[in-house]
Amino acid sequence: MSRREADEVIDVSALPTYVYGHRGIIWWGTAGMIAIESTVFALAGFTYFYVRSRVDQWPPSADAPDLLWGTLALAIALLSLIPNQWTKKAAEEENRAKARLGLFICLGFAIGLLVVRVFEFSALNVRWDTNAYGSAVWMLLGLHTAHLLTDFYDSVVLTALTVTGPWEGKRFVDVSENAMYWYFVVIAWVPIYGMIYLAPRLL
Amino acid sequence: MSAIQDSLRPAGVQAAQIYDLWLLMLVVCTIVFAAVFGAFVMALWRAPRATERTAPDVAAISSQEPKSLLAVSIGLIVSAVGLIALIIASVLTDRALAALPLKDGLVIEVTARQWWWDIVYDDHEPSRIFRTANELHIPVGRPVVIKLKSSDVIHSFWVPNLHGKKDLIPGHTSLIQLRADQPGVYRGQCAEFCGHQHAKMAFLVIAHEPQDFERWAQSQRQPAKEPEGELQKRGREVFLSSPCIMCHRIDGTVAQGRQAPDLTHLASRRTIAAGTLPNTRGNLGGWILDPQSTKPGVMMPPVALAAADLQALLAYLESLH
Amino acid sequence: MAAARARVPRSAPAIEADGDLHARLSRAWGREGGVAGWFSDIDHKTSGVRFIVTAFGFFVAGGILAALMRLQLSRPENTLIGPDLYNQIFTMHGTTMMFLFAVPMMLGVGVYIVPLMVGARNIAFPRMVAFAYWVFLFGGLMLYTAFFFNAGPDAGWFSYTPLAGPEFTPGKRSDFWAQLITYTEVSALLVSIALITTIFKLRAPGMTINRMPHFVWAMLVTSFVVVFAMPAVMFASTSLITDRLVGTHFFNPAEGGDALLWQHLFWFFGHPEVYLIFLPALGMISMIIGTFSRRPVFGYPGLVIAQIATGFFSFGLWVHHMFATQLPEVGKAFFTAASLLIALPTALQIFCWIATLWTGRLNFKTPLLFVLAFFVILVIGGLTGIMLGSVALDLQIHDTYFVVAHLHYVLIGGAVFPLFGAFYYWFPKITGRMLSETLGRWNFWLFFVGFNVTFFPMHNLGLQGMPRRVYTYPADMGWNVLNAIASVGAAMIAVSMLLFVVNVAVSYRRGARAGANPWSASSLEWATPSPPPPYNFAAIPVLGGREPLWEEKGIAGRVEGLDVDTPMALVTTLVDAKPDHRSIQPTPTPWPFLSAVALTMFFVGSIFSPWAVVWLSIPVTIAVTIWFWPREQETQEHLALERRP
Amino acid sequence: MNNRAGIVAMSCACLLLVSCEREARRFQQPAPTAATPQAVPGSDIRAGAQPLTKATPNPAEQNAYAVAQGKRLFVWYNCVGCHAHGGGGSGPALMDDKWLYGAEPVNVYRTIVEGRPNGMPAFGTVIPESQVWQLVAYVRSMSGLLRPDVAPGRDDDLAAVPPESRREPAVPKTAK
Repeated sequence: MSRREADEVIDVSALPTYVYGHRGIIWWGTAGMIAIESTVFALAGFTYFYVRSRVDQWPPSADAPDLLWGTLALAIALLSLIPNQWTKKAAEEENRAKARLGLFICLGFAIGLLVVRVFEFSALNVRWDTNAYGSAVWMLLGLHTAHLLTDFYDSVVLTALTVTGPWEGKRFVDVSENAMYWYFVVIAWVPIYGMIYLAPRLL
Repeated sequence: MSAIQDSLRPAGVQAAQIYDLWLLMLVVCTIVFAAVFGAFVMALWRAPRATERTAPDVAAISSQEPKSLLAVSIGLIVSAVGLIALIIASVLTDRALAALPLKDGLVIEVTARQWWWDIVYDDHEPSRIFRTANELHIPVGRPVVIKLKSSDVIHSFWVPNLHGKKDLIPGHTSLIQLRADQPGVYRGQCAEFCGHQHAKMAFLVIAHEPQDFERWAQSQRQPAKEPEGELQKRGREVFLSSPCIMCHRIDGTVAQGRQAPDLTHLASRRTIAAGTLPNTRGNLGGWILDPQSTKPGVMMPPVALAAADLQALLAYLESLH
Repeated sequence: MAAARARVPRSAPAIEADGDLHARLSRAWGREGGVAGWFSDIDHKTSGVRFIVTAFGFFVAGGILAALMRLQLSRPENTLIGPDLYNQIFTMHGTTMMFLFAVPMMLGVGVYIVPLMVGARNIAFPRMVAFAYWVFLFGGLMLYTAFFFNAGPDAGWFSYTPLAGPEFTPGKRSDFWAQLITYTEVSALLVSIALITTIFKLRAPGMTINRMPHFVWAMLVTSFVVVFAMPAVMFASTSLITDRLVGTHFFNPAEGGDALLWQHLFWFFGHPEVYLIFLPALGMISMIIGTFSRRPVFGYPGLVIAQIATGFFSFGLWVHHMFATQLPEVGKAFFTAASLLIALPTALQIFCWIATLWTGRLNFKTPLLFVLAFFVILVIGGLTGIMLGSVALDLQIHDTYFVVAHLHYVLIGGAVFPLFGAFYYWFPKITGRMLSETLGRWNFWLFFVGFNVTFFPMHNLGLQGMPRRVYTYPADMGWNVLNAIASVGAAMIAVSMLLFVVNVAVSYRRGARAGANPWSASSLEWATPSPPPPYNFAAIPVLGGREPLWEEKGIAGRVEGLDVDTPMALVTTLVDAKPDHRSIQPTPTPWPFLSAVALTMFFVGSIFSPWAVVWLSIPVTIAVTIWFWPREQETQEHLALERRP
Repeated sequence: MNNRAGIVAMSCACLLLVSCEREARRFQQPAPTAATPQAVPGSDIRAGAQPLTKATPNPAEQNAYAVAQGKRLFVWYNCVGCHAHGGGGSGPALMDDKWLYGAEPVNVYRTIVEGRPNGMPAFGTVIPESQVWQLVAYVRSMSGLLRPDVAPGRDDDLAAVPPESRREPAVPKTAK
C-alpha cells in the first residue's frame, strides 16, 4: 500500500482550530436555521394578510390588540441588543468572565420578554378559536414565542457552561453564534409586531 | 346508459376550442420528441464503443468544442421559440374560452354535495324556478351559465365533451359557461377527490333541441303528480311515514327535505344514485333497501320496509314523472 | 487490492493509508463496536446507507400499495378493495413515495456521496444528520403503524381542506398525516443544512467552486430548495393540525379562513418538491454520462446555470396546480408562461448530454442504460408537462389519469431511473462489490418496458375522461382494456424490482470485487478504497483540476498537519477552497438517537393532547441538552490541540 | 426491566386497538347487538326519572366516524331547531350537566325514539335505529362525556360553541 508521492504538500498545522463568523462551520448551521425560520415567519405573515384579504372589516369582530405590552416587548427586545452585542464582543475577545456577565444580563432581558409575552397573549382581545384572524395572530405570536423560549434555553445552557465548564476556546464561538441568533429573534419581532399591533389599526 | 364522457369527442364550442389546442400541442410535442429522440439515437449509433480501460478524453476539458456549442445553442433557441408559440396559443385559447357570448344565457345553479349534484333552474319569476338532481338538461345552441357552489368539501364540475373543469369550493362561488352544439347525452363526473364516493359522483347532461327543452322544463315546474289508485296512495303514505321524509323533497307533499335529491320528478330521470344505476324498478328497490352495498359510505341509510310497503312505495315513486 | 490497483488509471492510485496510520485514523473517525456503538454511529457513510436502505424499504411498501391499486382497477366495478381502504391506500402511496422515499433517498445518496466527492472526512454536523435519520425512520414507522391499525390518512397526499379538516375526517387519520409531514420535514431540513455547509466549507483545497462535480452542484441547489420550500408544508400541516385539535379557523370559510389558503401553502412547497426530487437525479445523470462516455460532460457552466435556474423558477409555478379554481386572467397567463419556460433549463441539459454522448466513447454498462432511459421517458413527461402547464388544456386533463401518467413519467423517468443507475454506479463504492450486469440488464429492460406498458395507456384514459383517485369505474365507459393493460405492466415492474433485490442480495455476498475505481471515473469518491475507511481519505487531496482522477495533475498533492488521533477536519474558504482553519469534529454518541425517541413521543403525544406539547417537550429538552453538553476528557484533548484564531 | 417493557408493549397495543375501533368506518351500520329496541329498558315518562343503573353500552361512542355522523344528522334532522348547537332554545340545553330523563345512552335513545312531553317529538319511525345510536353518541359528546379522541372537532361553520372534543366533561346530575 503506497501513499501517492504528491508533488505538492500543504501543511495546515499552523491553522487555528476555531474561528468566528461566516468562516466557521457553526455559523453556517445557525444561518441555515435562521433562513428556515425566516421562511416560516414569512409564511405566517402571508397567511395573516391572506386572511385579511378575505374580510371587509379588520380586525373582524374584535378590538385591535392593546398596544401597551407589545410595544413594551419591542422596547425590551431592542434594548437587549446592547448587552447582546456587548456579550458577542466579549466572547470574541475570549474574555470568559465578561461573556458570563453579558449572558446573565441577556438572560434578564429574555426573562423580561417572556413575562411580558404572557401579558401580550391576554391583551390580544381575541382567542385562537374565535375566527381566522385570531388564529393567524396567535400563530404569529406563538411562533415567535417558541423562538424566544428556545433561544432563552440555549442561553441558559451556555451561561451554565461559562460557570461550570468544561470550557475551551470554541465555546466562545458558541456564545457569539448564540448572540447572532438573538439578533434574529429580535429583528424578526419588528415586522411581527407591525403585523399584530399596527396592521389592525392601519388596514 | 351509454352516455359518453370523452374530451376527444367535443360536442360544445368550449370543448372544441380546447380540443384544437390539444391537437396543436400534440403535433408540436410529437415533432419535438421525434427530433430529440432522433438526435439521441444518432448519438448512440455513431459514438464509438468503449470500456473502463478506455483512456478518458481529457482534451475536451480545455477545448471549447464549437460544433457542440453551436448545436446546443440552436436547439435551445428553437425550443424557446416553440415554447413561446405554445404560450401564445394557450393564452389565446384561454381568452376564447372566456369570450363565449352569454346573451339570453340560461342560468343554472349547481350545488355539489357528498356525493350528488343539487340543481336549481333559476328564473327572474320565482314561480318558474325549479329543482332537480344529478341530471342537467340544456338547450342546444344556447349558452348556459352555471353557478357552482359546494355545501361540504371541494368538488369539481366536469363534462369533458362540453368543457374543462371548474372546482366547487366551499366559501366561493365559481362560474362556468358552456354551450352544447349537438343534441346528446353527455356524462359528467366529480373530478376533485371528495371522499368515499368520489368515484360514484356522476351526472348526466342532456342537450335537447330548444323546444324539447322547454317542454321538459315546463313539466319539471309542475308539483308532483297525485297518486292514482290504492297502491300509489299507500306508497305515498309509506314515503311520508318512513325515513325518506327526513331528507328528501316531493313538491306538493309535506316532504320538504333538502339534504338529499329532490324526488318530485324522480321517474323522469334516467339514473339514480348520482349517475350510478339506471333508473329501473329493480335498482330503485335494491337502492332503498341497501344503498350501502352499491355506494359504500353514501349518506342514505338502509331503509327496512315490508315487501308490500316497498312495492307500494316503488309504485308511487315510479308514478312521479 | 491487487485487482484494484490494476483497474485504477495510472495517473491516480487510490489514496490509502498504511497499517499504523490506518489504525489511528480509524480510531479517530470510527466508532465503538456493539449495540451501543451501532446506535451512536455518526459516520456520514453509515447515515447515508441507513437513509438509502430505509427509503428503499418504504419504496417497496409504496410499490406494494400501488400494486394493490392496479389490482383493484384491473377490471371495472371491482369490489376487491372498498372505498375506505382504497382511499387510505392511494393516500399512503403518494405520501410514502414523496415523503418517505423520494426526498430521503435523494438526500441519503447525497449524505453518502457528497463528502467523498468534495474530499472531506465526514459531513458537517454528523450528529445532526444521524438525528435526522432517526427522526425520518420513526416518522415512517409511525405512519405505517397508524395505517395497519386503520388510522392511515385517507384525504390524499395533498390533504386538501376541508376534506382533511376536522369536520370531514373524524378521528386521527389526518393528524397522523400532518405529524408525519413534520417528522420528514425536520429530517430533510437538517440534512440540507449539513449538505450546504459541507459543500461550502469542507471542500478539499483546490476544489474551487467552478470545479465542483455536477452532483455536488445538484445537491447544493436541492438543499437550498429544501430550505425555502419545506417550511411551507410544515407551516401548512401545523395549521391543519391546530384546526383539527384546538379549533383554529385557518381553513374555515365561515370564520374568515379559506380552503384555498391550504392549496397555496401546500403547492408553494408541492411544486418545488417535484424539482428537489428531480435535481439530484440531474446530478447523477451528469456523473454517469461523464464516466460512461469517457469524457467530461459538455457545457459545465451551462449545466450549472440550468440547475440553479430550475431550482429558482420552481418557486414560480405552484399555481398551475390550481387552474381549475377561480383565478384572475393575468395570473393564469403568468403561470402558464412560467410553467412552460421552466422546460428551457431542462432542455439545455438534455442537449448538453446528447452532445456529450455524441462526442464520447460509450461504455454500455447498466448504469448508463438506466440513464439513457431518462432520455425517452423524461422527455415524454416533460412534453406532457408543457400540456398541463397550459391553462386551457389543463382544464380538461387536470385531475385525470393523464396527470397520473405525466407525473409518473416525470418522477420515475426523471428521478427513479437515474436513481437506479446511481445504485448500479455507486454500489461498488459502498459495498466493495459489483452488481451483476446480467441481472442488471434484465432488471432494466423489465422496468423500462413494464413502466411504459403501465403508464402510457393512462394518457389515453385521462383524455377519455377517467378521473384520478377513483376506487372503481363503470364497465361501459370504454376504459376497461387500457386499465387491464396498465395492471399487467405493473406486474412487470414488480418482477423487475424483485430482480433488483435479488441482484443486491447476491452481489453483496458474491459479487466481483470492485476495487477503488471500477468504472475508472474521475471524481474524488473513486480515489479512496471501496468501501471507504471511516476516515474516507488517508490524506486530504489537493485538487489541480475539475476531473481529478483523469487529468495528469488532477490531484496535485495532499494536505498534512491534521491531527490523526482526533476527528479533525480541514475547513476551506467558500469560493476558491483555500485552507482556512482546522475544525475538531464531534465524536459518536447515542444522544441523537435518544433525542429522536423523545421527539417521537412529543409528536405522537401532541396528536392526542395539546398538553403533550408542554409536558413531552421536557424529555426532548433534557436529551438535547445532554447531547450538546461537552465532556470533560474530550475538552482536555481539544485544549491540547487548540490554536486560537 | 423486562416486564416493564412488557407493560409498555401491552399498553401500546391497547392504545392501538382502541385506535382501530375509533377509526372504523362502518357503512353497513349493524344495529348494536347490546341494545336493540327490545333490549332497551323503559324509563317512565316523568321528569326527574332516575337514570337506569345498568348502563347499556352504545358502540357508536367508541367510533369517531359514527359520532361525526351523529353530528351531521343533528343538523340534518333539525335538532338545532329547538336545541341550537347545544345551548338550547325552545328545547333544553344539551351541553350542560342537566339530564331531565337520564344521561345513560339508553335514556337518550328512548328520548329520541319515543319523544318526551313538552315538545320533544317521537322519531322512532322516521330515524333508522343505527342513526339514533349515532345521535345518542353525539348528544352525549356535547357535554364532554366522550373521549376527546372520539368526540368531533370544530366544523366548518360559525364558531358558536367550542368543539365537542375540547369540552370539559359535565358530570351528569338528574334535575329534581
